[in-house]
Amino acid sequence: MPGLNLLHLLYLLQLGAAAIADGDDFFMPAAGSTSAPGVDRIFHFILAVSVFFFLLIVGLMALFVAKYRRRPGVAPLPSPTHNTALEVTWTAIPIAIVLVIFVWGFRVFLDMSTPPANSYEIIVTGQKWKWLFSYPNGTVDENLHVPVDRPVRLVMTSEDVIHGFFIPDFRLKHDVVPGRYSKVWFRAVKAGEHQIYCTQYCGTGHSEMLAKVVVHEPGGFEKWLADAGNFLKKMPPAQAGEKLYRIRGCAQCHSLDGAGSTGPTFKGVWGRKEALKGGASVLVDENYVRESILEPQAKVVAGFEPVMPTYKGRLTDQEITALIEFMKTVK
Amino acid sequence: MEATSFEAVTPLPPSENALGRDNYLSRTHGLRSWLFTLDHKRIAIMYLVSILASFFLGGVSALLIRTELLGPHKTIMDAKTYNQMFTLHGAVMIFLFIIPGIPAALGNFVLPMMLGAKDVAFPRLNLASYYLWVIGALFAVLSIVLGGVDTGWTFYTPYSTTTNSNVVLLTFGAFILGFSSIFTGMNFIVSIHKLRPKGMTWFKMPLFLWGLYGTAILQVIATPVLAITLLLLIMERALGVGIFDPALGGDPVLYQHFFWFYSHPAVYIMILPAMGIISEVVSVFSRKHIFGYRMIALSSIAIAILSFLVWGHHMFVSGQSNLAGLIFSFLTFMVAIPSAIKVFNWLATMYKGSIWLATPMIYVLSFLVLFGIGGLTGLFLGALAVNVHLHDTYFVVAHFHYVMFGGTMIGFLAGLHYWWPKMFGRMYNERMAQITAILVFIGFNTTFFVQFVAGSKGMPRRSFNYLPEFRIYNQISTIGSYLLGLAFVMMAVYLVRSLISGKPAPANPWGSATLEWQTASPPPTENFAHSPEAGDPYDVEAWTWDEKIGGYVKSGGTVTSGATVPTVGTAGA
Amino acid sequence: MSDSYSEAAAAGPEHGGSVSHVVPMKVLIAVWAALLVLTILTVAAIKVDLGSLNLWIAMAIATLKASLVVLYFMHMRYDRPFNAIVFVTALLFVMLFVSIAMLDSKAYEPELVPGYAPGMPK
Amino acid sequence: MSAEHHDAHLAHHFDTPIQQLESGKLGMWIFLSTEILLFGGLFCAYAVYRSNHPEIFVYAHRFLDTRLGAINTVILIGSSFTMAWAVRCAQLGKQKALVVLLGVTILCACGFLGIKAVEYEHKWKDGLLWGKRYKAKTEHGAHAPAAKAKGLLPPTAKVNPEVKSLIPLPAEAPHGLAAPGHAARAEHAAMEAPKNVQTFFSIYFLMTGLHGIHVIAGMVVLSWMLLRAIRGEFGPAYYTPVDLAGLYWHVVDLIWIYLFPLLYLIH
Ligand code: HEA
Ligand code: HEA
Ligand code: HEC
Ligand code: CUA
Ligand SMILES: [Cu+2]
Repeated sequence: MPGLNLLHLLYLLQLGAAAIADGDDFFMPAAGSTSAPGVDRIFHFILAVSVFFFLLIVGLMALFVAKYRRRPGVAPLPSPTHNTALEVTWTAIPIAIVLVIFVWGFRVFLDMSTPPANSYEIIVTGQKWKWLFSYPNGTVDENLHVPVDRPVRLVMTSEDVIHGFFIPDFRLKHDVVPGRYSKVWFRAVKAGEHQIYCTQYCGTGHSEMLAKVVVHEPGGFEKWLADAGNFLKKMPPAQAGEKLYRIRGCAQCHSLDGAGSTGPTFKGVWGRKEALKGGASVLVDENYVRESILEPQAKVVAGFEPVMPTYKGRLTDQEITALIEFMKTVK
Repeated sequence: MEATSFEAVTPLPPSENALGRDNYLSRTHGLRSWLFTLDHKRIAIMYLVSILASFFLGGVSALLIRTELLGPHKTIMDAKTYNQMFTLHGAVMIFLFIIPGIPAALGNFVLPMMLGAKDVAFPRLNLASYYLWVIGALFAVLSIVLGGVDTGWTFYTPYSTTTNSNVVLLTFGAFILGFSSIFTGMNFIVSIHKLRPKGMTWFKMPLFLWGLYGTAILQVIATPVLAITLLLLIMERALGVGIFDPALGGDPVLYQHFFWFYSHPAVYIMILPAMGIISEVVSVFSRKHIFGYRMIALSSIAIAILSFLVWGHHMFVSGQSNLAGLIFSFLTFMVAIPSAIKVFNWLATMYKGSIWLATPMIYVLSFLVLFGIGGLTGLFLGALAVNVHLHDTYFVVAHFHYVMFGGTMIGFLAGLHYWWPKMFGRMYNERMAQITAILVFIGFNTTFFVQFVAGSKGMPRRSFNYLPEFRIYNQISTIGSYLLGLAFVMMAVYLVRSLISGKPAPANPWGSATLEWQTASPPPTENFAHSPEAGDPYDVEAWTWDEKIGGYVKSGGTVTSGATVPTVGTAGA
Repeated sequence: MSDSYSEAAAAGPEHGGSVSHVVPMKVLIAVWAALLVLTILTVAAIKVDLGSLNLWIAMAIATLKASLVVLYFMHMRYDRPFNAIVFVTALLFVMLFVSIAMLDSKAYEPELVPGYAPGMPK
Repeated sequence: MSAEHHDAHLAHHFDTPIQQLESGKLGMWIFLSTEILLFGGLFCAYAVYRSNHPEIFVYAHRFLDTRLGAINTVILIGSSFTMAWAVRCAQLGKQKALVVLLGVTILCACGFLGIKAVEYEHKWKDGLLWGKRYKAKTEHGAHAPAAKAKGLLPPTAKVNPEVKSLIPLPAEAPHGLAAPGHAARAEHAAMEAPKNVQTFFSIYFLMTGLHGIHVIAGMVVLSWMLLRAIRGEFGPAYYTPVDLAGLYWHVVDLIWIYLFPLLYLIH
């Protein structure tokens, strides 16, 4: 029975696919999460199907061209202009194959999108053009640190436009949309680093919106988290200030190299005489900076819109001090 | 229109070359006789010139993109310019080149002739459609001149509502181009319904007409939704209505539904006419009746209808619900089946034929390989779990270039070379054309095959910078694109030479049985001296080569005057 | 091809050599009156609280009105069936579009942040 | 039978006047279908927002004047009637009646637009405008919509103890997170302004605005027909343009038939 043969063929193809899956092969990067091998198996199955049909078509084509090449005086051979049995066959077989692909693809997709209970939860915020990862203890980092072999659930949202969160090694991707929470999960299989990309086009810095997943050895994650949580105490203030500058979004509006942006550059800001809207001017010192952070609209720098959000209640005194120390160093 | 009364023209023997005598090119002269013409053939030529210019613009921007990507960081332009460049490339290639490409240029020329008619149903509307195209193109060009647009051709909100570039100009241009496309579609539907000649029942129609008919349905039904989408986008930017802008309480994912409701059918607007051309050419150059006519014809309509039901496969990771993902994935696979049917039918047509490897046929073979790869990689993208990994990577870029360039563009080139003698009454240099066709094939594969690998390894699309590990793929790709550029320069050279000094073409150089070949090359303004009677459009074996005229004549039939035709070759230089 | 029109022409009583159907005055007036009555009915129906049924009643009446306009004012009853197919196809595609978009947005609604609209002026 | 009459209007590429008329009609029906799909996009936006946020619609539709909407409905229906009648007159060669009826149809369109203008002006005065321009005056019971919140998700989100989730506490969340649940929201609607009322007015202005543009386009076409009718171009032998213009005008009416209950009569 042809149907049976077809199933056999599919089964063989599937076995073949399984054999070459999970590897850093010609197409797929090395698998880093528990769901990756499942995806790779489908990928290789479709690949096998495609190669089969491709060779079939190109092979027949080449055969016909060679065999029935136009020769002077040789007329085309008589052959039918349709053949219902044949046409039904070559409709039915592809239907059967694509149905297999469809069902398989959907089932693996469901597994991939249903997080196990008791997953460890991390908040991901996308903004132009960086990722921020917030951990339960309030720590924020630019890279995604996770424990190995434990399901991690990401709750993602965006502050501005749509971004795309993509970890190729985990076969994981989801758009990060403003005004909603997108949820994905994964379980990393071994310690190491993986690349994160932004795949949804989001403007000038889209291709630099990169980050890393750092998968920690058992126990390593907790230690990292505890350390990262009190970097203010560990780092010199200026260095901690720089970190704050990056992770608290100041970098979004204030450059360090004198480039123009939404807000004034921090380059050489310290000690500068700043002209204000309305004609007055002010010396940039501790008090003014503190005021600018807590009540940005109190004194607005000339040539800028009063769009800076207040950080009252969002930055501690210690953090503001660190920021000030950092600003002093930006020359 | 250029009103010469028809009686004044002495009809030519239909199998003659008409260069230097009365034909649609020579009937009237001067710029105005072109700009205000209502003759579908002249409108088609104007369209052809315009879309080739657009292709050139899109192609040059492609070469600039590829050059920038030679190295992982900045090579020739900055990030902002790069982003404008691929937006320009995508928008020009899609809206200006490939959607109007086959229907408005080639279709306009041959559709009435295949119907044995004098013109399309609404000649004025046809001209209006052309001018709308021109106005739309002007807006698009204006948006570039005034500083460019950096949204990608998909204009996703909220990026497109917040970026400070000329989004309104470009989207307004696309809006107008949409109406141009709608008018072409309307015209074709009515022409096919009302102008078919005696004897041409639906299932006696050439398959190219079936392709155009399916396309026209899509153009008419899908394009208005693009129009309203773009209108809403313009309103968002201009007035802040915020239907799609989350900052104003709107839903950006809804925008994607709107956009793809048009833009997925749009990809079949592109491919259906190309498939029609392949069906014509494969039969003629295998010297055999097409295999499985009915299935090919009906599958065009099946694709047209089904293609409305799969738009969500562009949104599998956008935050669309799993239920929608399920439905769209399933239907995506179903819409692949009619394409598969066509491929097998074309192969079967070649079986036991007498395959003539003239340039159009080389493009057909090229189409089978490239569209095969492009379509099969669509299966990867349609499988939900795999799409998650591949979405918005270079795998998608490679997929759509394989189907759009390897499918539509190659089909267009096949059609262009096939109808070229009819359009201009001259042959091109066959050897040059064959070499170019092969170079296009090689250059194309070099450019885009490696992109599958780069993509599945994770390289995101629309990337100005990339990680060093992707360098090798990009360099190969860039070299390939230069080969392509070379191939198109060669094509331009031999086609222009053909226009100036090509060998005069016989009425029927390939031995096709469709009606457009049963009049002189180039045809007279009114197409036919007498409305021809329609027969089986694939009865190619009834046409035999006549050494004397260097073309085909109907053998055994009663219609044509094979014997009385004078030798061609005296007319023209 | 011309058959249906000569038939239609024969059917029209006051017909004077035209190729299309002439709708009798009585029919036009009756349709007009029906449309007015239905308009009053829609406004009246909304006064009665029937929950979500109200929407469906309003839509049903609107569809009835629309059908009257299409069938008589627009001559579809006497026209070629293919024109009707064209028009109905358009409606079907609108319904398809609307229903899938609704289905999906309903399903992802819980993920949205309620009332989110940070860009609105105070 | 009157082929000589037709000939002046018969384009060279048609064989018979019937073929030409039928082509025109089919073309028009296809064009009308594209119009339906064009509006379809707005109906889709309407359906999505209404089904997800009924409270907005229930709350905001009260600011529309049902009486004016109903009058406009009657006017448009009347104009449809006169239009259909005009086509009949053209078919029968009743020259004078044709001119008068076309004139009345155009007057109805003017009336419709006049009333629409009055409505728009009220909305404008009360700040009941689309999206960003929405700024309801408090005396109408409409509160200012969602407050502005920059820095949406503060990077230092705290664990929400109630649901053991990292989704931030309402107080820290983007404005509106604290809003009551879905079901409760609809209940509240009667009393106070729900969030994002501007969405209703965006949709209202888009739908009626696009419809208004079609009314204006219809008036241009009808005026042209009126001109040609006065010149006596139409008669039993040739009335296709009036017929096609009529079809277009009826579709404009058709769309309003749906817009009226959808926008004005919400329960
Ligand atoms: C001409 C244009 C064209 C055509 C014809 C197609 C055809 C197909 N496309 Fe493609 N597609 C695009 C143009 C096109 N596409 C574009 C432009 C994009 C990206 C837009 C953007 O984001 O910018 C895209 C993106 C795209 C996506 C979304 C990717 C993503 O962004 O995540 C998907 C997903 O399902 C997809 C699937 C398919 C499928 C299944 C087909 C099928 O129709 C293919 C059918 C053909 C075959 C199957 C091959 C022939 C048959 C055989 C060789 C026999 C054997 C067959 C079987 C066993 C089935 N396409
Ligand atoms: C019909 C459609 C079409 C066609 C034919 C092409 C043709 C080509 N495309 Fe394009 N492409 C798109 C449609 C198309 N593309 C779309 C829709 C996108 C997505 C945009 C988006 O993301 O928004 C895209 C994106 C896209 C990208 C991805 C950009 C990114 O994501 O960052 C790349 C990169 O390699 C690329 C390359 C090319 C190349 C090398 C060609 C070549 O095949 C071009 C060959 C043509 C020529 C080379 C021109 C002919 C030249 C001459 C005749 C003379 C040359 C002479 C001089 C320079 C003096 N295209
Ligand atoms: C949304 C953009 C934005 C963000 C985010 C932002 N600022 Fe600002 N900032 C501005 C603008 C605009 C001004 C100038 C107008 C003003 O003074 O209010 C400004 C002014 C300032 C000034 C005064 C500078 C001068 O030259 O006088 C300081 C200091 C400052 N910001 C610090 C910060 C710190 C620290 C952060 C992060 C914790 C931050 N800003 C985040 C937009 C922003
Ligand atoms: Cu963020 Cu792309
Ligand atoms: Cu698609």
